[in-house]
Amino acid sequence: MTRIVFLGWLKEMAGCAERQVELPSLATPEELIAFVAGDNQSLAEQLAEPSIRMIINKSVLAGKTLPDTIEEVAFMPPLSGG
Amino acid sequence: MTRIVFLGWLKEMAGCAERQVELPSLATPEELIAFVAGDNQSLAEQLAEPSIRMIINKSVLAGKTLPDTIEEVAFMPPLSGG
Amino acid sequence: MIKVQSDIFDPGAELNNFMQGRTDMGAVVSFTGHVRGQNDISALELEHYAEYTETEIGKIEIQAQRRWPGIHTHIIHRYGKMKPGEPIVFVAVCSAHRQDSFRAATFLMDSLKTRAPFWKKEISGDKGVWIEPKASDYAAEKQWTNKV
Amino acid sequence: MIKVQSDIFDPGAELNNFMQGRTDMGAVVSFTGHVRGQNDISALELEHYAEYTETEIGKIEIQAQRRWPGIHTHIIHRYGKMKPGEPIVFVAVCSAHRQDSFRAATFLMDSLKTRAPFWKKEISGDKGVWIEPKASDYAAEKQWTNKV
Repeated sequence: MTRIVFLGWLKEMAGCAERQVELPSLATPEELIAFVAGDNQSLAEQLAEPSIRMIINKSVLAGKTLPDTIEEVAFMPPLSGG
Repeated sequence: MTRIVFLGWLKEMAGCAERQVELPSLATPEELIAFVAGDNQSLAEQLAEPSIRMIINKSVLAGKTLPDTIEEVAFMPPLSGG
Repeated sequence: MIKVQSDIFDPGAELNNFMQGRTDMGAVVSFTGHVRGQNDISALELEHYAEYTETEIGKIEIQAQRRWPGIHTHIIHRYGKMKPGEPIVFVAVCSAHRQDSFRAATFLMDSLKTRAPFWKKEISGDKGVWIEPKASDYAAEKQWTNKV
Repeated sequence: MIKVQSDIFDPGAELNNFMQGRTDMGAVVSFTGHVRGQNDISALELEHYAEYTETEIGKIEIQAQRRWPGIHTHIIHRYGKMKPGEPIVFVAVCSAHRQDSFRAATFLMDSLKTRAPFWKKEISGDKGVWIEPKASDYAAEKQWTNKV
């Protein structure tokens, strides 16, 4: 099972802060986004925005290659801490 | 009477932190230094150094004109506070 | 040291504890960010990305220590709900001389603002508004990547 | 507020008192200078020019408040004899945003170093050595006169 995490205002758009899913075999970040968003078209568009960072297994995804094992995927909108 | 104040290491060179004197009629800062230093030639030279500031009546002396009434003269070596 | 916590903290006590027993450090700079009681905001809510937060703040701290060798640092960042006036974030840096302390503390805050995974929501009554990051924060952080 | 005193003070308590009851100020920066216990120095002795000191520090404070409108400032400077680890000088600045607080606190310290009438003597055993101001302090202060 993979933990999907929506951070900041993304959780309101996704309807939940996190959920557990069984990921199918996926080749690219785009396929991962499409699977996570499902029927939610506006969420799919939002997650594909360049300002939204994808964190896989607690590391920022560099490049277009997904790791073999995906335990956790988090979607981060622009930060506003401090 | 006029209060003469020697600050920082100048007081060790002058032999006192301050003293009261009766100033004669003086026209310039140079005359004031000469009077204050008296026989102490090394003090006279030191007080004339550009790095030593002369504060008259708690104001930095600007220019070459002494005020009419001199209640206090302080000699300040370069500062090292903070 | 890094602390990520929901509990309130005491900036003065943190500053004193940080310097307790040190006699080799001549200069300490602290920064505290407080919730501003502007408009009719009743609270600020900060969300973060749990374990990832410490990792990211840790990277920022190590960068500061490499850039200004010999400094010591202390960072606290809260999450959860906070009322106006309460402290949100605390950074302290001590070193032998003041320039390093000032510069490192500024660097830490500029970096936390743009790189620590926190999201702020302003609560007014029963409504919440997510805060967008400011362009000035990105500009502040960017200056450090341009300088050696 | 400006305090020139021989008594020791508590930096953490000063920081907390300074922010007590303020809910409009989002960012506070503090600086504390401590006596460094280097070499075999047993104490530091600071001499100053009594009433003139407050006047000069007051001018520095007003310059900071003109340059960064809306800031509040708090300055403490001690004179007399102090042991390693003890605080010598404390500066706190609060404002709505962090950039003004950091810059004004740096300005205050750079200015105090070169313009407040203090003279330092390091005491080792029964010998005292007067400290010369550093070229880096003049350079730090000079940058502020070159910038608008």
